[in-house]
Amino acid sequence: MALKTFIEAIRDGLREEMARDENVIILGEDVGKKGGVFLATDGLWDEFGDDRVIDTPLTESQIIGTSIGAAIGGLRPIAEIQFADFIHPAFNQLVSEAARLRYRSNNGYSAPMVVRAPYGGGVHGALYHSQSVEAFYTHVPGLKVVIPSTPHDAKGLLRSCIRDDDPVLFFEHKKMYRSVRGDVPDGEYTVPLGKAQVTHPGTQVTVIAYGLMAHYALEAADRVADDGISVEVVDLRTLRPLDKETVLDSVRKTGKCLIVYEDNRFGGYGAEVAAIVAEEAFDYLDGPVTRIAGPDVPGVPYNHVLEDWFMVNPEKIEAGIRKLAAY
Amino acid sequence: MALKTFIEAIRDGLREEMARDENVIILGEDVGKKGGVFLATDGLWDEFGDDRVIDTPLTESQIIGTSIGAAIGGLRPIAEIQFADFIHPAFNQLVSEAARLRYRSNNGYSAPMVVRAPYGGGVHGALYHSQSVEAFYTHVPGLKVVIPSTPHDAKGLLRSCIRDDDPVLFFEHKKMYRSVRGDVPDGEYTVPLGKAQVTHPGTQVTVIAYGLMAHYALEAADRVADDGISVEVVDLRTLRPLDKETVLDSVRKTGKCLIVYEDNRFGGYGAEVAAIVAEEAFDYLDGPVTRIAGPDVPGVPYNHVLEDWFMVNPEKIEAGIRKLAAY
Amino acid sequence: MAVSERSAGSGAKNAKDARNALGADLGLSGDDLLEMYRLVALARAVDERMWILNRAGRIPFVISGQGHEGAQVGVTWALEKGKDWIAPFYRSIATCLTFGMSPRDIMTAQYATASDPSSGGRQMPGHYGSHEHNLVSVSSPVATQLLHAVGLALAARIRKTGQVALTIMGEGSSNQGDVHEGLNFAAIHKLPFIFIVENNGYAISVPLARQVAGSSVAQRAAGYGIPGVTVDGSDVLACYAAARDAVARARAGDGPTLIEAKVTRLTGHSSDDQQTKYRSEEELAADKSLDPVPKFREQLVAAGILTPEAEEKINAAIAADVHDATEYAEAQPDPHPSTAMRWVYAEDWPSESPPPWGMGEETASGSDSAPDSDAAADDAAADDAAADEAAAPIDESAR
Amino acid sequence: MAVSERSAGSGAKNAKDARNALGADLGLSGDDLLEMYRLVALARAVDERMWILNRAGRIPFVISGQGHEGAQVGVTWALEKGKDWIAPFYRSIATCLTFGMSPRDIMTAQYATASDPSSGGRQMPGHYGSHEHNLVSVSSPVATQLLHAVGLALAARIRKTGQVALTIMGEGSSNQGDVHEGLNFAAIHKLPFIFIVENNGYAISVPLARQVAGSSVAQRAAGYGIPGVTVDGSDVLACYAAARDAVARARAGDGPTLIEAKVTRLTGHSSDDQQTKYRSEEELAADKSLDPVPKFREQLVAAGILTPEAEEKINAAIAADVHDATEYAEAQPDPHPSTAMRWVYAEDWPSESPPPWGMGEETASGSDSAPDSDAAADDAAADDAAADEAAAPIDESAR
Ligand SMILES: Cc1ncc(C[n+]2csc(CCOP(=O)(O)OP(=O)(O)O)c2C)c(N)n1
Ligand SMILES: Cc1ncc(C[n+]2csc(CCOP(=O)(O)OP(=O)(O)O)c2C)c(N)n1
Ligand SMILES: [Mg+2]
Ligand SMILES: [Mg+2]
Repeated sequence: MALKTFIEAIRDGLREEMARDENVIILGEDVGKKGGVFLATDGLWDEFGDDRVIDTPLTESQIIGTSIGAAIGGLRPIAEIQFADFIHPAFNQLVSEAARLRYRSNNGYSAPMVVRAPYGGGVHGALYHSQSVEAFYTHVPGLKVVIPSTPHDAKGLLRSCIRDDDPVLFFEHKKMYRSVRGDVPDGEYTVPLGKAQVTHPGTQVTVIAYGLMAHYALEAADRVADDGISVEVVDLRTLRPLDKETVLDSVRKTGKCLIVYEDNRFGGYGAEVAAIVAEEAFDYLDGPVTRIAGPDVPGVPYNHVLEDWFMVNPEKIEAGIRKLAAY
Repeated sequence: MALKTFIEAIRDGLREEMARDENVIILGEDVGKKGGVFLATDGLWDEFGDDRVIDTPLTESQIIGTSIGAAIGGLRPIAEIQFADFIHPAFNQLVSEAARLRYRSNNGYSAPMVVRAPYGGGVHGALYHSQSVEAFYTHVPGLKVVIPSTPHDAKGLLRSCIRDDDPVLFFEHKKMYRSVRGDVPDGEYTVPLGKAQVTHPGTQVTVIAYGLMAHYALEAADRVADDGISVEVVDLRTLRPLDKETVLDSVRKTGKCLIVYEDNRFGGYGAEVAAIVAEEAFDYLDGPVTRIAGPDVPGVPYNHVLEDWFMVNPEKIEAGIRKLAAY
Repeated sequence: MAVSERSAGSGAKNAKDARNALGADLGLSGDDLLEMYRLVALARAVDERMWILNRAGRIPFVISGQGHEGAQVGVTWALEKGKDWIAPFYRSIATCLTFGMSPRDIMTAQYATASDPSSGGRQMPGHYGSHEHNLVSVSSPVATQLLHAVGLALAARIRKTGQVALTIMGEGSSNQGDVHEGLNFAAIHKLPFIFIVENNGYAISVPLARQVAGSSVAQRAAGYGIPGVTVDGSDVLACYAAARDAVARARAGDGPTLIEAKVTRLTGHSSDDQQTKYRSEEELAADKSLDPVPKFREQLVAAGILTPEAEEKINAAIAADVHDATEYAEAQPDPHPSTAMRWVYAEDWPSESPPPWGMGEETASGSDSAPDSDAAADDAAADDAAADEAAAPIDESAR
Repeated sequence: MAVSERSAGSGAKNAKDARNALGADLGLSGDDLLEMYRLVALARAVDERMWILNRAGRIPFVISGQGHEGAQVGVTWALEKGKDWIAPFYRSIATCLTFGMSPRDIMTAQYATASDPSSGGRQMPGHYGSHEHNLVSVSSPVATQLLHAVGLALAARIRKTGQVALTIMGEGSSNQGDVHEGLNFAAIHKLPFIFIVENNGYAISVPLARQVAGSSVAQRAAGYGIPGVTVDGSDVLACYAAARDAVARARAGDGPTLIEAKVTRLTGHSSDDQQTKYRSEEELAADKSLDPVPKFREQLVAAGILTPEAEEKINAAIAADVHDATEYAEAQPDPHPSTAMRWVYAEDWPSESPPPWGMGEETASGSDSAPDSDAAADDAAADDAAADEAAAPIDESAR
């Protein structure tokens, strides 16, 4: 056991997997000497050299497309996209190619690879350094999407992703890199994909969240606890495949469900969770399935006043919980 | 009034708008001499010439990016993407640029343009000539998304889109091009954006659909009518901005809601509609908000047996209605 | 295939004769040339059969390699079968046959049978692929495969396998951004990568001058500091020679090569395209003279390699193969819907559950009312009026 | 700006002297040169002030144009202000100043004030734009703007406005697929389009050799059949000359030109980058000699154009401008949250409703607990340890 920051846990996970399997390589912009703009790969170039930590040109479609080919050729590429906002040029390679390769070839081919990208706002990153992009990819069968919230989960899930035989998108909330600390076990543990976790048991309202919002949800749960509102927080961890059982079990117990996400509300990932809960837990619902999510504007604005307005925070979640609890 | 096929109505709309406003241009692959692979622009190159009907190279990002610039420069570009499946290379230009230009410049700039693309399955188009891609774009604030279902609406909405001051994606179900016929008024009518239409009044179950599914929903409504199940069909027409009022009014009346879409179920557009209904009409619901949608596989398979299995059709909708009505 | 090794035997026997014989300067034996000819002619015969089947209503859609076969066989011959990698495109019938796929493999793809090795009937015809033969699965969005080949070349270099990765596409497709990004990366890292452009002068209806600024794809290579070679794609041996040099460069660690083979598209873009709408009769007639099949045949006949007996034997074998492949594919069953949810991921996930209509039995009845048209849906379904009429009309005016 | 027109007056007066005077062969008068120098020096002064403000904790983030100013002023001078179009990038401070934006416009962007003309405080600093001055709004994803400039050039040609559209980016960005697609289209249609690459040898930490195969962006132009010119970006007049030729070509209907200006990045990539991690001290020291500001100054002093009096006047004006801009921006109010939902679309839509927490008043209290760090979040927030520490720690081990 050691106390690690979120980014240390990720870096450790990368290093240990690279040491374990020589087919694991890292490629991306500035991942080499510089160690990545967030330093997630700091030191890895020194340790593993030019062939296994590759500074690519500034070309995201190439990063993803090359990773697909490298995966076919027997490597286990970990592609870093510098900011999730800049994954868009690779959309075609991810959606048309990585996601479909196994299905379209009737299992003749597959593309086992991990795409890591920092996402999320609240760091004065404005429209293009704050995006949550998970909804675009959770909609795509063939892709897996993981968003950890703790150093423990980040490292354990990252290991599982690297060893997984399918393409996985691994999104890391950049505000958590150094602000979140937690215990990380010493050994070679993994956290399985496709399993959510109840991080705060409760009886009256289920709050479903992931990433930074999983922390804010816990804070909100603490705040309302004083007033006797018992909240169960579910941290999804893997967004696709979704752990429906854990979600539905909780809502069937509490009868109330609030879904929290930072992305724009309309058509965001939480919409699917809401739709599933609304359909499959209908008989148990004591109130509407509700959502607290980012407003529907084209990006997180830069100015701190506007950014504060945009960002979901514990108070906003708290207000949502109180309203639902009172329903 | 004249009876027109779906594609004729679209072609007429294009021609008339080009004649009305010399700033309207068309650009895309094979839109010139060939008139487009579906013949949507047939004859327009003869009529309007090289400068206004432009055969582009096989480069979708260029088609959209150039359209954005041309729109800034005072033109009203109508970009044709040959198949919706091939819009993905332009994802970055659409999501990062077209959608955000007005917001990020605080209304200094805008990109009034229309992107037309044939979408949808059931025509033996397999994984890459059958996709429904609306969910990727309805999630993006700043974009408008329109999917007409009748020749009347196609022409009237297309006119509104071309005259609109924001970027609009206009998706046309390719199976409807020649199989759907309908009356089209003679004059210069428009159909407003952001307005759904109740195409079949009913009292017991609301079915919400768009595009080809709006037809199948009507068929399904007819089938169950014999058994005394009264269905109200809402054809959304504009997916974003969504006409929430019409949707909620209907569900508050019937108490039951089935949402139908052809795209993959998980995270599809219908998830948002379901989430809205589940939250905002909760007190009126007499049954779960349900969805009939495409299965969660990475694309419509080619072989007719598999394709039939994939495609939502009137029988499958009918089964969904019966189940919900019996709830 | 390792041509130099294969031809070493015959070359040693008649060293002097060979020096003057056709192909000898390239290290190709007479047997090599006959086999190359067989592949060119076989690809053509399979292709022609596809059109016959299409017209007969047996298969809904054809996308053809006619006119491209010479370049495809010539280029592919320079690679080592079962070792190197090819990421082909939809016209790559001759490429796939040369690299190890059989006429049955090609024909089951046309029929979309369960046994189709490319996709098990999931993809449209033309989307070939075979892991067994190191042929990367083809998708429809053009040019994406270039980056996959670059990735394969990267893996080969890092894993020191000695493999070369080659990809192929049309000149229109070469304008996609992925091509720029991939060439740049491959050139920076001097990867064992070869880019073949089969330039047939059209991207569907759009002619070269409106597709490719400067009208030469090869001339773009210099911008990346790599060789760009233009070759007559109807000249099988010239294509082989160009590819052989590129393979040598790649294996020596000297990096990528771009080869632009000038070919002609002898058919419409696909079975749904009417090319007379945008190409003149004169042009179409003139293009016939660039057909690689008679050209290669005459070359071999003149060299005394393709004797009447040899040709008869080859033709008989081809006819038998095409017949066999057709009969075989006709008889193969469709995939069962119960398989449709397989291989979304390596494993099945409980949350990724089947739709309410289940996985098979139920759909049997449902399929009656499902659209039964053979409406081909490529760049196509398109202007094919017949296809459209087949679609059940929805008369919305009746509402 | 129409230099030829502007200099016509002075040129006529002293035709003989002018012929030998600096810039005369380019049609530039002494006044032109002084104004160009003022812009170069002003851009530098504004930029330096940004860094001071950043270190003082007044503004959270800087992305700089230091080292690029000479190329920017030289190139921009060749365009007609208020008529032609520029799609700039984040280092384009001198470009924007030359094309009509004021130091106040630049400085309010650093402070993200409501009055910031680029974005009303919505975008990070460096994302300039002004419809008034035909400067297209900058976004972060690199290279996308090339296609916008191409579209502007297309509109200009179709609408026969006589405008030229120019875009600018770094050499790393030029590898993006959009660049290939855009150059190809612009060249096919011979559009009045100019592509400027400000090649400073690095894309953040990645050096030219790992970014650009062949190490020359200009050499890629030939692949599209257009001229590719390399120019010393610290030589203002050489940049002007190259751009002037390109403008002439564009206006004459002869199509696009690619100009690669070799510049140097005198600062880290941004205020969050430690460039010593990947650049040697020697290299950094050597690069100082490529600074365009002293170089242009010495050139003008030697030519007797920048007299001590003239320099004093210019310096005083610049100091006053920078002071004024800073004071002004410091005093400008933040945007009000009630404006945050405006301009998603041209009109407001009833269904696009505000979040449950409303549009302003309520957030006033909420903002206390919101992250109050100035953690810059560019390619940055990044390794800036200070920024990270400022973020409120979430101790998940406490759970
Ligand atoms: C990204 C993308 N856009 C459009 C299409 C539709 N399409 C299929 S083939 C083709 C033309 C290809 O031309 P070229 O690359 O010259 O190859 P050819 O067919 O001539 O061999 C087009 C436009 C596609 N498959 N992918
Ligand atoms: C699509 C995209 N990917 C990554 C980034 C992050 N990023 C911002 S600037 C930059 C380097 C740009 O280098 P270059 O084009 O040479 O311009 P320079 O900064 O050197 O002037 C990177 C990687 C981005 N803004 N956009
Ligand atoms: Mg072609
Ligand atoms: Mg640079």
